[in-house]
Amino acid sequence: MIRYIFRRLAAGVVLLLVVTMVVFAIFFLVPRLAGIDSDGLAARYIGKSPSPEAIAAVKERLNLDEPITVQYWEFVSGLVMGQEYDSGTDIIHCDAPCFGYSFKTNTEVWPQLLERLPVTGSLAIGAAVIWLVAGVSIGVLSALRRGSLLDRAAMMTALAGVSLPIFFTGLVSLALLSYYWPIFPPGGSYTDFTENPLAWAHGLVLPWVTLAFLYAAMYARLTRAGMLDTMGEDFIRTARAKGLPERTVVTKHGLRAALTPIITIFGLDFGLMLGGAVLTESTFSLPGLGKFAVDAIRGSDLPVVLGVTMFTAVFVVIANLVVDVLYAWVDPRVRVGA
Amino acid sequence: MTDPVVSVSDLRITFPTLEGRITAVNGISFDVPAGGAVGIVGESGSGKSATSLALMGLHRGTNAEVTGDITVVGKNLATATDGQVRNMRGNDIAMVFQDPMSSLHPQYTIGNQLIEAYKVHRPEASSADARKRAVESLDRVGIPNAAKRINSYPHEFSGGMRQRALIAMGLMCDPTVLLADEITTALDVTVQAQILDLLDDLRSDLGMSLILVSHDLAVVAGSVDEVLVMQNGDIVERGDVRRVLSSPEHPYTKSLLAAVPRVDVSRAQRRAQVRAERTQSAPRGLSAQAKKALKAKAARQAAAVEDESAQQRTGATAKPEKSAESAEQPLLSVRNARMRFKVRGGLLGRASDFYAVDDVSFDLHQGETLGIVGESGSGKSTLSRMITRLLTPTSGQIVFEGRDITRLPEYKLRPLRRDIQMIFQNPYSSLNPRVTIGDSIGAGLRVQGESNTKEIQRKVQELLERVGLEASHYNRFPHAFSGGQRQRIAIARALILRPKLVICDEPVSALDVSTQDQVLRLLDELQDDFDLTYIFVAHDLAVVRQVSDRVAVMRKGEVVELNDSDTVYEAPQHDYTRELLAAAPVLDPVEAKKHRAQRAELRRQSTAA
Amino acid sequence: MRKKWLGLAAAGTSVAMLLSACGGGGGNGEGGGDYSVDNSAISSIVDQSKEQGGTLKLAHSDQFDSLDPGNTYYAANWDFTRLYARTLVTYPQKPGDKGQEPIPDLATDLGEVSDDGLTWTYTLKKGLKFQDGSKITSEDVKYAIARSNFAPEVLNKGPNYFFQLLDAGDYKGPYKDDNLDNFTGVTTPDDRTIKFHLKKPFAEFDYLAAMPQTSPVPADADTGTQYQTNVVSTGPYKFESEWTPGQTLTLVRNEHYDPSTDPLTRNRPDKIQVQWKQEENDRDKRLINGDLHVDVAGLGVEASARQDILRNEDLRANADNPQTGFLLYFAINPNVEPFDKKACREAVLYGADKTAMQGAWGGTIAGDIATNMLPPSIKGYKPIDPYGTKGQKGSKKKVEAALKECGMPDGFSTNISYRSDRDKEKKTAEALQQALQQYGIKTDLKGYPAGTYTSEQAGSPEFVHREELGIIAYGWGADWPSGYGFLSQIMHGDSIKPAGNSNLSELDDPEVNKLLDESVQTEDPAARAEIYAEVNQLAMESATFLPYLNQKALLYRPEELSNVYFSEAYKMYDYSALGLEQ
Amino acid sequence: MTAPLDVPGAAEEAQPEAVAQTGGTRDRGRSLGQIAWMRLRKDKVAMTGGAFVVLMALVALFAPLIVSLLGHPPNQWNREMIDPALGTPMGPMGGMSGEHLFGVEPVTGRDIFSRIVYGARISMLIGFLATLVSVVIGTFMGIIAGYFGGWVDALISRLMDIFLAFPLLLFAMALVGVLPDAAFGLQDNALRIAILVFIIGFFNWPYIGRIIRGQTLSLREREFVEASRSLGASNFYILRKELLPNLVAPILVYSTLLIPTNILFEAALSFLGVGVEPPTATWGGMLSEAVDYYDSAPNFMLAPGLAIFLTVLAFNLFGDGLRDALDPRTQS
Repeated sequence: MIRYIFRRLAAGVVLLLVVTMVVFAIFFLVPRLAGIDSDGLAARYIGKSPSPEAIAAVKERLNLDEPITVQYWEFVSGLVMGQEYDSGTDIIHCDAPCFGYSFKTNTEVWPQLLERLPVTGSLAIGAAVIWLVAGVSIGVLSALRRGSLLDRAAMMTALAGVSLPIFFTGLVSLALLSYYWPIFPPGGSYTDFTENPLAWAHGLVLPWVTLAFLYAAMYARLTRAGMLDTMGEDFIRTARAKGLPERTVVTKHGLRAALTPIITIFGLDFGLMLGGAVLTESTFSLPGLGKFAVDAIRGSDLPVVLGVTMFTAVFVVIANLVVDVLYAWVDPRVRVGA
Repeated sequence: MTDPVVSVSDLRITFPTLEGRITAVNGISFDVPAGGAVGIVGESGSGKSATSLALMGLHRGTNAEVTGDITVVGKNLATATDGQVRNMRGNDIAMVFQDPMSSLHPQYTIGNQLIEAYKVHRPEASSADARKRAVESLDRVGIPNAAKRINSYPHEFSGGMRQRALIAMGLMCDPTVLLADEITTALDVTVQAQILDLLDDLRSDLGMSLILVSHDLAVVAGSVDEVLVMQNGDIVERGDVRRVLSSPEHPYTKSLLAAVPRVDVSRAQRRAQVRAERTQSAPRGLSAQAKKALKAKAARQAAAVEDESAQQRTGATAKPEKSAESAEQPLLSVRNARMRFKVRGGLLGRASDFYAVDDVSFDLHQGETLGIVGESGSGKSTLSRMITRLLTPTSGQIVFEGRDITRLPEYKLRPLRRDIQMIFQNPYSSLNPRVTIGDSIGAGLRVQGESNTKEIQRKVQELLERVGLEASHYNRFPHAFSGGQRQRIAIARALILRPKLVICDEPVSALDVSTQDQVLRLLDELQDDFDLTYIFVAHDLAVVRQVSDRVAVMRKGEVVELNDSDTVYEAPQHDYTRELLAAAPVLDPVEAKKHRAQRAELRRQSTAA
Repeated sequence: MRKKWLGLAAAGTSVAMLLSACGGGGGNGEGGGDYSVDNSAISSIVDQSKEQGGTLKLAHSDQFDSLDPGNTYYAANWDFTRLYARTLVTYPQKPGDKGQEPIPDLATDLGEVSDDGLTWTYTLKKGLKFQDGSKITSEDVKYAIARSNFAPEVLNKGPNYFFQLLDAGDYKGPYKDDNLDNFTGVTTPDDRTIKFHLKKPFAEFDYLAAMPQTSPVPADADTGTQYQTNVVSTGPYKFESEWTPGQTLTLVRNEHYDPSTDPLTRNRPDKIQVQWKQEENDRDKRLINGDLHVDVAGLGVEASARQDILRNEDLRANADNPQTGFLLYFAINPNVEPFDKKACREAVLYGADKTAMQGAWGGTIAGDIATNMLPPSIKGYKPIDPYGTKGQKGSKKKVEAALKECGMPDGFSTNISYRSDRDKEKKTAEALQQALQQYGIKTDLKGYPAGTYTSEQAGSPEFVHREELGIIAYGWGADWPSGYGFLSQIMHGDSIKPAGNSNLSELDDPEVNKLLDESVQTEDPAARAEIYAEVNQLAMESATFLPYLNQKALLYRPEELSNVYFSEAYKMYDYSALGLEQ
Repeated sequence: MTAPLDVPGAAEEAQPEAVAQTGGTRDRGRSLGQIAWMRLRKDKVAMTGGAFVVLMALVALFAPLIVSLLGHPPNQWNREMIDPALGTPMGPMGGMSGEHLFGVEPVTGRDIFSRIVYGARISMLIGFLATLVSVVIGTFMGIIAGYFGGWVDALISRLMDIFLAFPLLLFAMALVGVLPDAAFGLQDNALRIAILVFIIGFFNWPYIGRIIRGQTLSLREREFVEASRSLGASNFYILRKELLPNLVAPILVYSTLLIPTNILFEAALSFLGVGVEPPTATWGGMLSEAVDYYDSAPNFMLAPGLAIFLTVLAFNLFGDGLRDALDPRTQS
């Protein structure tokens, strides 16, 4: 088991490395290929009307005139070992993990990421709880009552759910439940949990439900399909033949096997979401990581975009790792198989 | 006489399908006396499995419709509540299923699943008691080191052990009846024998009633008192097992019995019988021309039979008419062939070597049939893939017609592939479901350079007729054919290139007995018609004996015995061969009992030693 | 947006509004209805009171470029920094025209200019202290100028007028050369005297002295780019604690502030809070229901709230709709074919439907139609309209004539560039495209990110020529409320730069250049105004500018606020004056 | 956004006896495709979805014609429809009338119906092309990985893991943001569409790739592959003639299910302001502009929202039906 974890960990590191390559390519290589020179590239990292001196400084800082391999190396080592920036009077140490430094706001990106994480975390965790509970239970019920009115209604709703753009659902729910009937606070309101848990939950209800609706729909479909497969398995017949009550058969035997693959999907979804539920946060103007990234892209604050992208990737890698370990724990076959 | 523990009357089971309701069981009645053993025998689709599920009340909640009365240990299933039925399952009547891998939940330990079976009916029992009981039960079915293995997961068990574990699970609550549904089908012959012996022991020790469901008459022969033969949902024959097997009344039972390959019938006898039958009835659906050709052939064969029987009297077994040639160069020569696989595992995940085929050598002459027999994992399939060069041997030599083909590159091998062909085990997976059978068969011609579509079609259709199908089937897809028909198609595909050597890898093991018989006959005919040399790989000793001139017995990658087939079967030299033969199920119940005693003896010896 | 404007003459505002209401046509058409707002904070101080106390709550939909007074270029920020960073000169807390006349703040008087016009001298008041109680000296002002203008490698967000004007040799800034004596552009004969030495006379120097860059910075407290996290206060409020960008900023009273030295009353609330990155619609809603006092960016409410306000009489009573001093225009580049021919440029000028462009910005509330390149509030503004058409909708006849004259009677093709992340500018470009299309002038729209628009695309003549950006969307506000402050950057030939160019018409008219140079050497404000009028006329005649809108903002002042008025200097409410009704 | 879809057993064995018995004589001689089509035709819901998809495809194709018959040019301003002070459409229901079927946009007065019709072009174009890119790359990589196994498989599988781990939306936004106006010989909207197609297609291929790999892995173990090899067929022949026909069904099903995902994705990017350049009408772009007017002109928000929803739903319905029809497990 430890060996297994270790191996997955190594795979995670490789994954991160590749992510850095792609991120690097997107931000440094592709623009160069598309014909932007190093001055132009440097200018992007400063923002509004950069002076030639500033461009020169950024160029040096980012090694933009060095060969591409050196640039990449500096980029990665900067992430891992931290970087230094000249504030004029001092050297600012951007300690590892250094997710960049915004020349636009003269701030390190890392603390800002941490600052927004609770918002995204609140959104993701709340929504995840809702969608898991709703999605899985609806999926199970549907599978058990296959072909019934409930099944058909649930599956049609689920299909509608996966077909609805989240930003549309969000806008409509805002228009109805926040504007016409002001039951919930308008978009953009976020109260920290530590400040007022009730206001925190109240403000997040709409984003939670909106986000959870889509995923609940997806998970209901997945669970239903999984349950249908599982309930047709021989070991379910064995369980019934033992004389187990149907409830035990479904929950202990059916659900466990059906839910195992869903763990993987959930881990990936949740990891991606922790890196920013871009659309939901944009629609509800929640000051989370996703909104942060969107704002940064609109404001051409590339170091921030780069930072969020890397940050998200880290979450995905961690989520993958957790899922792998969890999977091995839940399903004993994996340990030998892998 | 006591009341029967299981009583079924006028049981009728129907399933809805797109084509209307299908009747799986058509009003059958039978009783199982207390402590008695009843066998239900039938081919696939006969309704035997539907019946056994009905005994457990497992059709409840499905769309199957069950009418008639079933009484199990005094409970009428038709009127019992769900709770009562649940209470009965596992407690009064326990069922053991066919596929032990899929019948055990992969994510719980064996112990967990055993204990669960106990506690559901004995909720008052403490966990420690339940656990103790599970260990006992595992011990009872012969799982070594049960106290420790109880914590293992199903995938950590071998197939035989899983089947034992399943039986152990069935025994947890001391059921009055044990219902075993095809429990040995997936097992090797030696393991099968062990499991059957175990059931027998359990029955006599615990006084359980046993219902043994199987497609294989030989499996039930030694284990039950009474047998029911099912066909298309009806019981066509029933009675004392000895009576049914020795003097069957119903034609279906007769044909079934006739089709069962018998380990005690030699190839020569079988050939004689087959050829005699062929001359009498030309296959249906053949053109007049083909029939004429067949008649002529039959005449030749008749002569050959006489010839053969003459030789039999002299005691010669290998094909004597070829004896003159056998001194010449063999068609195929395998020398010291080894096949190594890397196996990951162990504490550090190091790759260790595993020899699937270990130092195998033999010669094969034109027109001869070499049987290779062995249990799963013995390396017989690997060996056949080495000969066809689907695998490249790690070391050793494969010489075909004097040419070393061991390491020929693929492009040089390609023209040679005409000469060595293979017939695969599973007719469902050996045909591409998205390709018409015409194209499947014609593919060989195409890849070998034939581009004339008309010519290909003509040859394929000719061959289709030859293997007993119709030319008009050319454009159909495999799903429109039954298993036996598919195997004919697979045979046609192998023969389209007119190979010299055909390797048959378990060609009939997936088929019902009667179909199996037909396919074997076809192979036999074709060998004569096309002057083929066969390597016939199978796990079934009886089948191998019927078709082989010589037999090689494989075990763990090695050939432990290689001799002409009568010698192997009648005077086996190696212990393992003897063990195999002792384990082979036989149709005669008396003989079967004798074998069982013999096996018990063998086991006692080995444990003593 | 490039919101860098200050001051203008308020007198012109109402006239201009009237004018464009008539000229703008389309105004109160059939569905129009009465949507006139109160506007009283434009001409008077609403709810005057001397009350102190309370927490003033401000919000920003984004964030300031920096809180460092030496490193910022936003009018809103310049307005806001006055709460903690006093400058040599400032603007009085008066509505209308008077609000843009500089008055001394830290200095005892306005600047004293030498006879040759090359030296400006200021004297600090007595008893001025930093928040830690230490004395403010002339050296601290000199250091502030040095760091904000001469170290672009560190602080480069603010304007650099001092760098351009001061005679400082090749001084490298305090971060590379920590001996301040080497900085000869500013001298400090004693603790209270500051002398600025200019390369050439500059009559409007007092406006520069009102920029936050003259707010003193103690050299030993300077942390370069990080100074914004802990600015040393000279005003009535100081940072409550070290500030992290993005987090709520809280200002508390500075006990070392002495109101008696201050010409302004800017210490009414006890506490001031600014929240950043507040979603616009939410911000507007909170503004209207009183959770929030001021939208600190000062750009007015968004479309949704605008409709709420305009449709509700009670809300209209608390709203103002002033001009922002921001002029929206298209530059027509004469170095891109076929605009090398004046008649082709004129075809565009005559073809534009300014009412449509006004509509794109949000209609009559969003701005008044502009007919020339000076905002009405700037002295020297005259309501000229050389390319006027009936109803400002364009004239088919005139366009056809112009096209014929330039030799393209069937029209031509060109590109219109705009900032892709600015919805309204995007819409305006589409409106122009629509209008020109009917005359056969086919245009392709080219959107670029606002962040790089001036540095890489529209602001790079080489790029403009290569990509043939014939028509370039832009907007401009004055850095200080004068014609020079408004016009020099967008039409002086010397301001054409290879990157970061703002003279997008690439106008290099010797006459214009000469007049602008002359203006800043002219002491008499009235004479200067005349010169600006003349420059404006010349620029319009060049047919390289298509002005279309004098932007207006719809501002909302919650009931709780007191002392609210629209500052003509900053073009938004004066944040330093605001108080709260208890 | 996207979760791995569950794999249907397209290569699954049809339960042997069930076919022989229940398949009966009726299916004899028909290809599995024909059987699937028969089953699909009976699925009314799926057929409705399919019909809507066809309808939208036709709308996209004949957008100019439809607009010239029924509406106003999509980019034409109708200022007379707009209240000059408020910027919102005059008249009830956001200016809906026989003239303007779905009303007009605030500020510009552009005809919403025409813009929806033209928006279909972008959605369908990007949806289809991106899916094509995914399918081509995914099929190629999946089949290679599954068939050759070993290190090739390990490499490609890891690659797929990596791609699946990417925060796609962020990457897409970043990439659209960092590219200049003209690059790689393309310009403006052509470039934008190409970038969008590339990004969406390129980052989505592992979803198809995984499925194809899985199917290929199981197909490779089937004996007909060995049979083909033992007849002397080359790898290329086996891939093309033996494997590919078996993969057509899953490819078809997952393409059908990937298209709506990609349409949603394009809409999301447009909504976030990194889609196709204006004034080209896109559904997502319209929706993002409608945010400010949800109270005064709800039709402006509902029209594109419903257009996206219905189109995506139709694709999903059809895809689900197709999957069921092609899945041998749902035989009875």
